[in-house]
Amino acid sequence: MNSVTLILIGNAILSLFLITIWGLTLNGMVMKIVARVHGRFGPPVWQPFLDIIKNNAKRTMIAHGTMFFLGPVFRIASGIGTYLFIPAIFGSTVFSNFSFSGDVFLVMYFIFFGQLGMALGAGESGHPYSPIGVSRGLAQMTAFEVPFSLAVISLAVQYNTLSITEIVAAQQGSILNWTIFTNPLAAIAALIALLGMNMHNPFSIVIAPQEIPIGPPTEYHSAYLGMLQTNRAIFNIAKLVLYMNLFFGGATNFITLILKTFLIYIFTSVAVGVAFPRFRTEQSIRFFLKYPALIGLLAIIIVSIK
Amino acid sequence: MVNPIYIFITSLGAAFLLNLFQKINRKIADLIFFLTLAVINYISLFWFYQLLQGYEAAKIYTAGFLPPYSINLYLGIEEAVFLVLINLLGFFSAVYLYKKFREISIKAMILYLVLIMGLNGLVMTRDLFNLFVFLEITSITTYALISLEDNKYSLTAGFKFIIAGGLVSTLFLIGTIYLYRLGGSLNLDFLVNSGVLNTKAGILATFLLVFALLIELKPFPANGWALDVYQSVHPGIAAIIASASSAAIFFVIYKFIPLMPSSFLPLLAGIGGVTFVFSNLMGLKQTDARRLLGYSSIAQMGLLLAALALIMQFDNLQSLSSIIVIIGGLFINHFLAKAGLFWLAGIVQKRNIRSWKIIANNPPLLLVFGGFILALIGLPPFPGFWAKWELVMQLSANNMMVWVWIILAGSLLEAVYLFRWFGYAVKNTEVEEIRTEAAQYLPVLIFLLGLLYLGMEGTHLVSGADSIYVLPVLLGVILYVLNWLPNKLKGSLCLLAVIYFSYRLLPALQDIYQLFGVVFLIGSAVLLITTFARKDIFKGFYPLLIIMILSLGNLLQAKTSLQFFLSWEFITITSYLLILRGKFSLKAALIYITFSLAGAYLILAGMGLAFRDTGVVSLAGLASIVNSGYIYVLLGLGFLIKIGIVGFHVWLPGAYTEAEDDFTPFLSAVLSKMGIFGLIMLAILLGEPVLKGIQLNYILGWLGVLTAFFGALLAAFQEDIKKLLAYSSLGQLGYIVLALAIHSHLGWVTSIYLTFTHLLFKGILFVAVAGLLSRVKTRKMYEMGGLINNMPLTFISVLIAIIALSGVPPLSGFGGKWLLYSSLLEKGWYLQAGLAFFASTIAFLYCYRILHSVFLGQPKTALRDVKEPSVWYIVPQYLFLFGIMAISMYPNLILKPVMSAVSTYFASSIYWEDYTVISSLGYWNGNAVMMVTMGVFMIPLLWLLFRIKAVTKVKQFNIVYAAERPDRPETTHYAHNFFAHYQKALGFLARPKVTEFWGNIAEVIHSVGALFRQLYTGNGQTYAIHILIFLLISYFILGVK
Amino acid sequence: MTVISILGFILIIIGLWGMLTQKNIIKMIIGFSIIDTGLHLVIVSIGFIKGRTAPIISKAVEGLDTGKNFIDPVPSALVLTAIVIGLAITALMLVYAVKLFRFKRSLQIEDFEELKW
Amino acid sequence: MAKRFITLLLIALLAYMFLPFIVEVDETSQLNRVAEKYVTAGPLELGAANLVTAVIVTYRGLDTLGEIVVLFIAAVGIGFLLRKPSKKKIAAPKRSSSEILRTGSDFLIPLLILFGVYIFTHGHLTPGGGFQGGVVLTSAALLFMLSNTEARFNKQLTEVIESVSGIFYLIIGILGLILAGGFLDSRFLQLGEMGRLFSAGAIPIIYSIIGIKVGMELIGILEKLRKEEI
Amino acid sequence: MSLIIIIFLGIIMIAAAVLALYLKNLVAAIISAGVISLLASVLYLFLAAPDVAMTEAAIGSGLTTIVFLLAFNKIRSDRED
Repeated sequence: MNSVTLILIGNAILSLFLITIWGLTLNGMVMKIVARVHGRFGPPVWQPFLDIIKNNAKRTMIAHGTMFFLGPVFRIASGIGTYLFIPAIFGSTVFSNFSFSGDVFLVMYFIFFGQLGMALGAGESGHPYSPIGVSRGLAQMTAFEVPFSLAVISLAVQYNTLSITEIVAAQQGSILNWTIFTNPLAAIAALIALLGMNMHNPFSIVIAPQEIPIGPPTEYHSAYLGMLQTNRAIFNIAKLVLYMNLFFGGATNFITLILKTFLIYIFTSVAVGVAFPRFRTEQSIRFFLKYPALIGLLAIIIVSIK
Repeated sequence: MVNPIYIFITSLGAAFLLNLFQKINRKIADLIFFLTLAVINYISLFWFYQLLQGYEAAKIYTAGFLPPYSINLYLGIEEAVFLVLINLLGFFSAVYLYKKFREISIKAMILYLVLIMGLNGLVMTRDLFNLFVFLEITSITTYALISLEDNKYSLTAGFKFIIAGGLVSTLFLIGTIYLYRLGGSLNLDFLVNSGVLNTKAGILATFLLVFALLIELKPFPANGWALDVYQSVHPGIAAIIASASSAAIFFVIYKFIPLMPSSFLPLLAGIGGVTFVFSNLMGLKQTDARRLLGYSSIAQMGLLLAALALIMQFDNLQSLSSIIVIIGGLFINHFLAKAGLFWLAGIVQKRNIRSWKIIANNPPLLLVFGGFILALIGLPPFPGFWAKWELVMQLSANNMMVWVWIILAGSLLEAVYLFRWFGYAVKNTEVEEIRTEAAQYLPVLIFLLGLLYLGMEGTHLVSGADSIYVLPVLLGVILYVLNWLPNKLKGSLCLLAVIYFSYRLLPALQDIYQLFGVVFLIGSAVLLITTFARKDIFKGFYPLLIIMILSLGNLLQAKTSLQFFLSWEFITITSYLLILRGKFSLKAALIYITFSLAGAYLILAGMGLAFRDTGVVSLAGLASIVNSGYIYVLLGLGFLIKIGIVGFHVWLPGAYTEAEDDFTPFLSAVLSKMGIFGLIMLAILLGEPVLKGIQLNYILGWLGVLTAFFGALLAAFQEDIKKLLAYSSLGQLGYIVLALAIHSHLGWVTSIYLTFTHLLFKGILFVAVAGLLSRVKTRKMYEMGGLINNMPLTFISVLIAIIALSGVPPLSGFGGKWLLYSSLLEKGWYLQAGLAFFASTIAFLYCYRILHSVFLGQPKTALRDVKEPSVWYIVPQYLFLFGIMAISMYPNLILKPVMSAVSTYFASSIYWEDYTVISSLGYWNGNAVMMVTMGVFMIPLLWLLFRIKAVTKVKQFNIVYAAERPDRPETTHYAHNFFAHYQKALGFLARPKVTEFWGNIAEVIHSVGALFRQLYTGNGQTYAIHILIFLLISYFILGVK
Repeated sequence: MTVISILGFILIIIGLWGMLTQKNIIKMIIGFSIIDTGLHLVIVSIGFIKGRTAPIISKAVEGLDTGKNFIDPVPSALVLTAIVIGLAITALMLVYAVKLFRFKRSLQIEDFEELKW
Repeated sequence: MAKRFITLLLIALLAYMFLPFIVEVDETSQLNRVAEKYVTAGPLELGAANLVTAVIVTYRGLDTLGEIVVLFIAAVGIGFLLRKPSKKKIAAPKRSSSEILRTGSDFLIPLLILFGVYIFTHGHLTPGGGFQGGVVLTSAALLFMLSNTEARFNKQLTEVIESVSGIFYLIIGILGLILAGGFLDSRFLQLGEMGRLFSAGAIPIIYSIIGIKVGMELIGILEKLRKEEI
Repeated sequence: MSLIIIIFLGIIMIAAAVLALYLKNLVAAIISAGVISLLASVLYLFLAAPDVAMTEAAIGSGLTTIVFLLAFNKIRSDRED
């Protein structure tokens, strides 16, 4: 391994570390805020940190088999990978991660890596609720990916590139250069898709706590669960960073990153998530395939006419 | 020089002698009988040989006066051919019938001899009234021989025949006498330019004459009696009526052509065409084997008539050899095959075509049966194939496309019922034995060999053909002969043959062709390993397989459209037969062959058009066509049907599912690519054709993406694992077509890349499923579960294949996806890209379903002890797996050659930087992605492994179940109707609309056939009225003025 | 003689009518033999030339130009053959009728419709 | 009824179709080339007084052979068709024929045979010939059958005569082929003087053979129809 | 003169033909058909064809009728059994 590679890896670890911290904090903050909106007191902001430490410290674990064992690994690998393939901060070497490996399509597909792996692990757990959750999750995913992919295509057409770095570069200069202003339809479609992606209400049927206790990861506990929780922070932030890059002008420094991701997250989980009841699977599928998809199509059409 | 008149003298002398000997000595009588047949065979063969050597034709003047004063006979080369055939059939039919003759009466032999003599007379005589006499001789002997089976059915049929025959002879005689009156002669040659046609009466007389003969050829609808006869008489006699008598009458009509006014020819062609199509249409509903053969006979004679009448109308006939190929080919094909099939019907003894399954107990008979069926449909290597090819080419060259369609439509209908019948025969469930005697079997076999030989000879006559197909067939025959070898040895031989063939072929191929060569041959070679696991010894398996694989190679090295089509048909037939081997594949195989043949006929028609426009059959010649839209549509549609494009995909799931488990991988991984290859070849040759202002590639692109979408969607809802994979294949092929349609460097690179990866992961998946099903006796996924522990090796390869299939990085599938979107966006096909993306997400649904329902979740009690499948299933999987891993790590292993191959046709639009491939829009570094993924995967894994001492492995059923704990694991496996909610949301798109549509079409066609056959009421008088109607309508269509 | 050929055609038509409408097989065969008779009349009438005699050389025609005095012998010759063939066919049809009657105890043509479609 | 109407319509159309034969074909006033030759050159070439016979036996000899064959196969075919006797036993004739018929026939039969032989041996001279003579022979046989209902013909004998005469016919044909111009050429014998019994080459011989053969064949047919073989 | 005879015979023949087809009694019908042939043989004499006339009389009207009657007889005897 030559020094260039070593530096790359070092940078990636640093970037990852920082973003994990922020991700966990963000989760804690949002939990608190949501609780307040609900009128509850809510857990402390550092609760996610405590959870992870507690779970990883548990003394015994049960394994149902190899895939069960590997499920969380897939999941977190996907979370980390997704993040690492996105250039987090425009112009920063440390935060450019491994974005030279591929463009926005790589990121979009890498998300599936974890979902599939997790689903497999959950499947081997032998718990019927897991596949039920997986089935719902996959079904819903196919639906919300439609507006999202349409939005991405619209962007690719608009900027004539698939490279995230270049998309961010094109949005620099003025706030009006942000995609949300230059291509609002794409942004809207993508943001609606984000609601599904985050599996917050009204799209939380996948993990429906009352019906199929948290769905796919039902059987996971201790270190597995710790890993899943860590992933929840990293993956969440990866998605937010992606959105920020694609639609909100990216970030030129870490502070902007924190601010922008926070705001996007607040919008999806609080502004919308709290206000709506839960959709059934087929309802959410139909929902995504109607207006959001139409908006995405419009976005493409408008862009390609230009 | 033997005077041909001795044919008559010998047969008559023998007939009189037999009458004399019948009470004296049976043995001598038998000897005389066969000796006579041998002598007339000798005479006709002798003359045939002489004439071939260029000797002058025999002109026989009876009574020592020159025509037109006496009756004269003529024996030229054409006559000689017909005589030889009729007399050979006469001889072999006699061998076949001998036992029956002995049992019943020597009178039958006398009648038989005179019948054969009469047919000889029909062929040779040049005198109208003499013709009438011979006609009556053949009719009367036939009427009498019909009662060889002395039951009410044959006699009723015979009486109907007599009524029709009576009308025929009346009309014929009226025509003859008025021709004599107006033309001053009874001699055909002297009537030709005697000015008889100057008057209406003369034309009418000619009309009556010709149509009387025509009725003897049983044209639709004046043929009810003939069907009854075919159905009820002894098959040996039916063979004579269907082949020899029809041949003689056909030749008489041929003789009359110079006499006919030119306006007759289109009418004859029309009658022939209508007969061909309608007989085949009505044959669809027929279940009585012999009556079915009757319909087929009538149809074939119609085709022959139409072909003859059409050829005679050509302004520019290419060459004499075309006529020989078309008429000779069609004729001989029908002649031998129909006689053979009737004989076979006599051997099998079963009336209902469903009962023919007993034939499967007797492989030689089955082989012969299959041969005749193929010949009759006009498939290679039989003469009918060359004939149909040449006919279509010549018709196209003469701008008679309507006729091409009529003939192809009729052929397709015929293929459907013949293959249906064949299907019943293959499916053996009964143990009943067929009694065969050498005397009955031998003639059948000889006729089949004759067909094969003449089919080979056809190669020299058709332009653009060569013996490209001989090697595969030869190897097939060798493997068939070597059947006694152990299975694995045969398989190894097969494998060696494929490897050697690849070694010879691949270096000789260029760019894209070479890449497809790798897919076809190397892919097949790997898949061949699977077949080593076979336990049952099915004779035909390896022979058919080797023919199929090598023909795939031939497809690539075809230089002319004929070579291409020939190989294409070989693949179609062999794959059909292999699919038919599946246990319940009857219907699926029939649908498969129907669609395949329809596709092949479209290709044929397209090649005909190309021939019209270029005048050559070379494939390279296609490139010179200016207005190539139609050709592109026809050929393209043919290829797309083979791919199973949406709308024509109904054959695909059935064929994939019901084929034997170790053959399905071939279908999906290898065979499906032949359509892709066809499309690419077409695009190489024709570029991007436009038809009526429509960019055809644009349509192709949409078809591709819709196929991808519906394939994925339908796959998600399947419970049957093979069906799921079949639909999945369909969807993947959709992507390939989509990429192909982009028609750019990147698009083609994508397409070929996807072709390769599809070969790899579908190869794995289908082989894995084959292995799985060898252990688990169900295809329903919800009846499995938890098999990961039982067959971990299979699970791993399936897992990798699924990841590759779904396009998730870091495996090779993502490369395909990335290339696809890049090329789509580059092209500006944004909506297609969106839909493709949607389809690829839907693919996750079924991808997960396979893994979960089969390998994960709770195991079933019954399947608790199943083991890893045989090593022969594992080896090919891991070979492919190795391929996937290699090209995932180093995509340039495959991308570089593909790119360089494609850059022969397009300027490259992507370039490399180390491991990064860069398109105009984005970039992708497969190597880096792999490294990163491994890295991020390893870290948490190491952490978990570090914690491994805390892990307790528990039983699968040891789960945390809230409140209600089920007592049995199998009820806890959530797998049935896995995507119920998805069905609720999008199920309306997956409704089998297309299947219903084709089902309705099939039903409508069948009921139209059923409607028309109501004409045949069974009443002899009604049949006579039909004849009258036919005559009048024909006459008034002709509109004689 | 045109009159006789017209008569011949009328007989052909009547015979055909009988053959197509009579339900009794024997009657159908009678119709057929009427057709035959009519047909023979037509044929012979074709060869006739007004004012000429039968083509037999005898005292009566001695010394005359045979080419100007004889009718055409060919139709006569043809009809001889046709009559014999007609007899053969009629006989065969009748034997069929006998056989059919034995199977079904009926001579009605509608009773022999087992084979159809 | 509808069917009858359609049939009527069809037959009317057929009649209309035949109309050109009546309207366009008028009576000829002269012989065509072929007939002209038969009539003018026939007597010289073949030496037959009856030119119809000349046409039948020689010029169109192959047709006549065919015709013989038709009768032959009709006889064989009828025998073949009736090979299985009726299931019921053959009913014995209810009454024997009358005395008058029997005596009359005893007197008539030899005369008829003689007359038949005369007809076919004089076929080349007078109207009539092999067929007509053959039929007369048959009528003699028929008379015999009517008067002796019990009796059966010696089937063997008729068949042997029939076959042998058939073979003779062929041999004569071959003689024509070898010795004269072609198969069935009657000129391999001297033409002789016209009007004599032994003239016109082989025509009388051929016609006699035809007569015998036709007679035997017709007897065969009648016999088979009268009584079936058992 | 001969024309009148011919027409007269022709009318009888046509009548006989119709009778042959529509007589209920089959024997009468058969004989009626024989009459047509017999009259036809008379017509052949008008057509200067004595050979044909003889043949038609002997075969057409004679033998054919006999064959018809024999066959009919056979059927009748079958029916009576």
